[in-house]
Amino acid sequence: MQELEIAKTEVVSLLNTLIRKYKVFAPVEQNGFITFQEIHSGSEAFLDYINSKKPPKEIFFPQSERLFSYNLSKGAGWGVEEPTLEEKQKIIFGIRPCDARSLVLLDNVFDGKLYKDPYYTDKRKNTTIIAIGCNQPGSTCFCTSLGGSPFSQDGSDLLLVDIGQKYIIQVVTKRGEKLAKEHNDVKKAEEHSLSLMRDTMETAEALIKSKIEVQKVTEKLDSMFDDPFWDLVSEKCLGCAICTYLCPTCYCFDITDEVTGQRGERVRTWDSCAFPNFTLQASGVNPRPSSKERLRQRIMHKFNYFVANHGMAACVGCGRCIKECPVNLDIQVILNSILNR
Amino acid sequence: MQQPREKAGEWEPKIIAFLCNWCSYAGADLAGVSRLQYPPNTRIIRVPCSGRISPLLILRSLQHGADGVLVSGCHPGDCHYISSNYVARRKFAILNNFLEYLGIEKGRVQFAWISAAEGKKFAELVQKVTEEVRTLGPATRLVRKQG
Amino acid sequence: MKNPYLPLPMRVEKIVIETEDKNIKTFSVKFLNDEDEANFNYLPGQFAQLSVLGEGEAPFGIASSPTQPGELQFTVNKAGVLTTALHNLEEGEIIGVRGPLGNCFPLEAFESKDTIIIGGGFAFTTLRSLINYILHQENRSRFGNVVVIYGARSPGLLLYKDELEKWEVRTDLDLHLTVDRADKDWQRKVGVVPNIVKEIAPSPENAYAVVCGPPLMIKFTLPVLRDLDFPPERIVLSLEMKMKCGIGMCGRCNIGNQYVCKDGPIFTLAHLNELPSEY
Amino acid sequence: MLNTSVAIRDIAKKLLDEKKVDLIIGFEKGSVPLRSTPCFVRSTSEADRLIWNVNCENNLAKYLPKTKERVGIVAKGCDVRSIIGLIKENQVTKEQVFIIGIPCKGMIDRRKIEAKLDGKEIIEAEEEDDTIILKGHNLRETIKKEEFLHNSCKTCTHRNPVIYDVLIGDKVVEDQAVDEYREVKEFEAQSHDERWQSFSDEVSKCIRCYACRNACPFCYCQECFVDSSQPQWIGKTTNLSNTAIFHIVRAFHIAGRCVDCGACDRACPMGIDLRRLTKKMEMDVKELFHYEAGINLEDVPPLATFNPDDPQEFIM
Repeated sequence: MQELEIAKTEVVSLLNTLIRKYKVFAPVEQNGFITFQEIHSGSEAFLDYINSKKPPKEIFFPQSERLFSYNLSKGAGWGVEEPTLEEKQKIIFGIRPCDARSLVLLDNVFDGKLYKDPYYTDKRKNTTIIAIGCNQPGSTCFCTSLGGSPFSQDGSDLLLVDIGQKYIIQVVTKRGEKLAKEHNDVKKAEEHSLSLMRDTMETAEALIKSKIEVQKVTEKLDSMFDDPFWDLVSEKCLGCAICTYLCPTCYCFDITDEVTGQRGERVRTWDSCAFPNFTLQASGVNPRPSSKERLRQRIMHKFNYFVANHGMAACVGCGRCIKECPVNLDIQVILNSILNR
Repeated sequence: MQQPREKAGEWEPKIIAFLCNWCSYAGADLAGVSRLQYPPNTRIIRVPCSGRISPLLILRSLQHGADGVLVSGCHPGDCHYISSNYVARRKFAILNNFLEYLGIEKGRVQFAWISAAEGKKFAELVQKVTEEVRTLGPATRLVRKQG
Repeated sequence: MKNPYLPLPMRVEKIVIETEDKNIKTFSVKFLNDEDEANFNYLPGQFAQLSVLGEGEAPFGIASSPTQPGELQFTVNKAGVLTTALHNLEEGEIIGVRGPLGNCFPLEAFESKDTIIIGGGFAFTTLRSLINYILHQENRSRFGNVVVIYGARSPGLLLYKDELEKWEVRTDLDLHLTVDRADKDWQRKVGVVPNIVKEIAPSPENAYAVVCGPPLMIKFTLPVLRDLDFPPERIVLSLEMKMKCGIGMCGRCNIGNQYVCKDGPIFTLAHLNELPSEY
Repeated sequence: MLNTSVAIRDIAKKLLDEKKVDLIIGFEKGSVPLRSTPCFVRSTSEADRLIWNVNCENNLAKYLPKTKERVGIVAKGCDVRSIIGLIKENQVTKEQVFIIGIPCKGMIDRRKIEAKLDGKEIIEAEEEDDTIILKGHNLRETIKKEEFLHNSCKTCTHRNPVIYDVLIGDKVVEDQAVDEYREVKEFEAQSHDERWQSFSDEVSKCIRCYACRNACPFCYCQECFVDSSQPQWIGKTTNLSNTAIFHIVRAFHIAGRCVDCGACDRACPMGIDLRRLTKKMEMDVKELFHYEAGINLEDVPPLATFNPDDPQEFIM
């Protein structure tokens, strides 16, 4: 692996150079929390943060996205207008390793063997991911239980490690290397910096106290579908979509038509297994009629079905659902209770 | 109903009027039968009673491009369903205040009582509402734009 | 790369009201572009997403058979937003089609076997496709005996009546029609489908059973087949779920780790027995 | 607080023992600092999980509609007002509910605390009389509870349960001086354009997760208007028109019913100022129809009735 370094004082100017050539997304502070947005100046980036409120998945899989539009006027014929997908090359700067990893999980779904989702894959293809490792993981982080770590390189093209005055740049992919080499401020890492990096990484990893044996959870779930456990654990669930909408790996969506005057569009919008309408059929039948079945689906999907289909759990341990649940229905608590059954 | 004349580039307000079947719609009918002149900008939707008007109908009209909404029912005490317009009046009071509170321009949504005998009042009302909405200009708030 | 979300335009050529309650119509549709038609290769059991622009999209089993080229047929029960929009269509109007989607009946496995086809109500659509496929002169010799048991609540609710009459007189097909409630002209069987299956008692030997119908019919037919010694590996079902994308992405139609739109809609009972009972 | 917890456990055990209720809904310790979490207790052996502290912010009345069981419910002033509303709306019967009332001095808003900490995370929080001691990495701070109350608690005028079957602890002094509609009036004083701008800024944060709706004890409709497909009232996208109408109608639907428990406001992950909407509804209902929700079991809900002399200056 190749390691480079850049002085922190040069980061803003690095971003400014990148902005000239690419569409650059970075964490910015807005309304009192962090979101990923396109920045137009390097100084807008806010890198001293635990994690963003909304996961950066929305850059690839926006909450509302037009699939195509059409004209309903008489005489317009089959007025379907295909969207143009080509986009300017993008960079996401400062994403957390867990969120970068979530993209690898999403690729399994949207870039499948049989079908490819052109809207997602196009954006993915055109985007370089520059992650920053977590020197100070959050109190609800449990990435190490899911095969990740505060410095996981999965899904990143470059991974930055904060060593005080500088960032070490770990080169993960060819694409990352090419980008890094474009810039004069990026130098080969000094041996002293590398030793600092190793210390930093070790200290940070030790800060994550929670360790859940997720593989065992997966095995246990094999025989837990009809367990009364689900009645108990779902009792306090409000059935809102916070946990799924703020999850970097949840990808369920709805497709609807929205019409204004004679113009219409088919749009894809985030949807959630927490909602009754998600599975309600036109006949009135609903295979998941209550919060019990719906919560079970969320957990089963993440920790059992997805593992069966793609060889990994659909969770990266970012802790957003834990932080934001209005009734403190904590996924770590759920997983531990599963292990204890 | 006669379509509003839209000359090239000239904006004409579109107004949705929800009229109750028993009084206000008959009032509009009387205005027509009496050959009273009033602006052709209103599209009338007949409803059984002003009590049937849900705020959703009003908001949806604005979402889909109405520049103004007029809601009219029987005068208090004259409701065909005895007291529905009284109950509706409470809803309208709350809604009227609330829309204004949120910054929807005063006059976009208006309420009236028109009896079956008040053809003249109806014509004057439509005149007045049309002019007020015209002064406000095209609605932009709550209008759904694609994109 | 082909965009799997884009519907292809088709013209509604013919609309047939199937049932006396007028709630079920069959739409014959033709591709506007020859190229689209050439690319649309399907087999019985598969489905497609039908679009009415401005209203949305919904999945329907393909009721025609690939042995009848030139058009597709869909039989639609009026229930929700999209089906109502379809029912309001007139001949000559354009709709969108996306597909073919999902898997087909295990036709290769059916070869040189007897096929017992059991259907109820308006779920008969893809079974009809299967029957027409097997009966086609180029295919018939590859399959063994075909027994069809088809029931509806009343005679007026049976689909494809003209076709049923033709099938009845054929010698290479054993057709049993039944209704829950007969009218005065009804000459055939009376009784719910599971009871008729019991009465006819098809032999499980070298045979597959294909079951498609309302949940209650399936619930009571499966034990009958089990009593007749049909092994779960040779009982084939077609499932329905709410679907949106049809390509295994939108996440709502799963039964366990299987997506009905992509891995189904056709499953053997043996396979379903391994999955959670959430359907 | 410990005494209150013990008293709740005792009464819970007694009620379950005597088979007066099937279920106790209360709070237990949460999994993260400054959180308590709803807790469902059906046997006396589980009753020791029950606790009481300044983090018991959820409105447990949410769990009452459609319940078949006889429920003992731990309820603050605002929760009791919600229960009254639900009884009036026939979502639960008075006989079915045993109210364990708790006078409340306000619940803590952890987001306000977090905002003060400059990104530092709280690993541990200890409650002590009127203060909370916060501990974390590079963090040790003592804060005053009253400075970090939820907004709805700061303007609360019914801290004491207005009805109850048992009251735990002494009644607290009600704040008579507070002007609970100050913020509404300040907002009203702005121009139309400013108000619209500010309202659209707020609702454009919305991600349509419906946590505000689902946290509200009065949002129990079988089918919410946003979920209806025939007709589809508003679209599913997050465009401003859709989200604005969602929030207008949601607020309208709880006019005359909202007791300003603040559950919607607290549930919103995006920090939308939802009380700006609901508080206006509450104020207007009070001014126009002289009604305050959840104060007694007798008054008829204001939008289910009328007075021939109701104001109608706005009607032509």
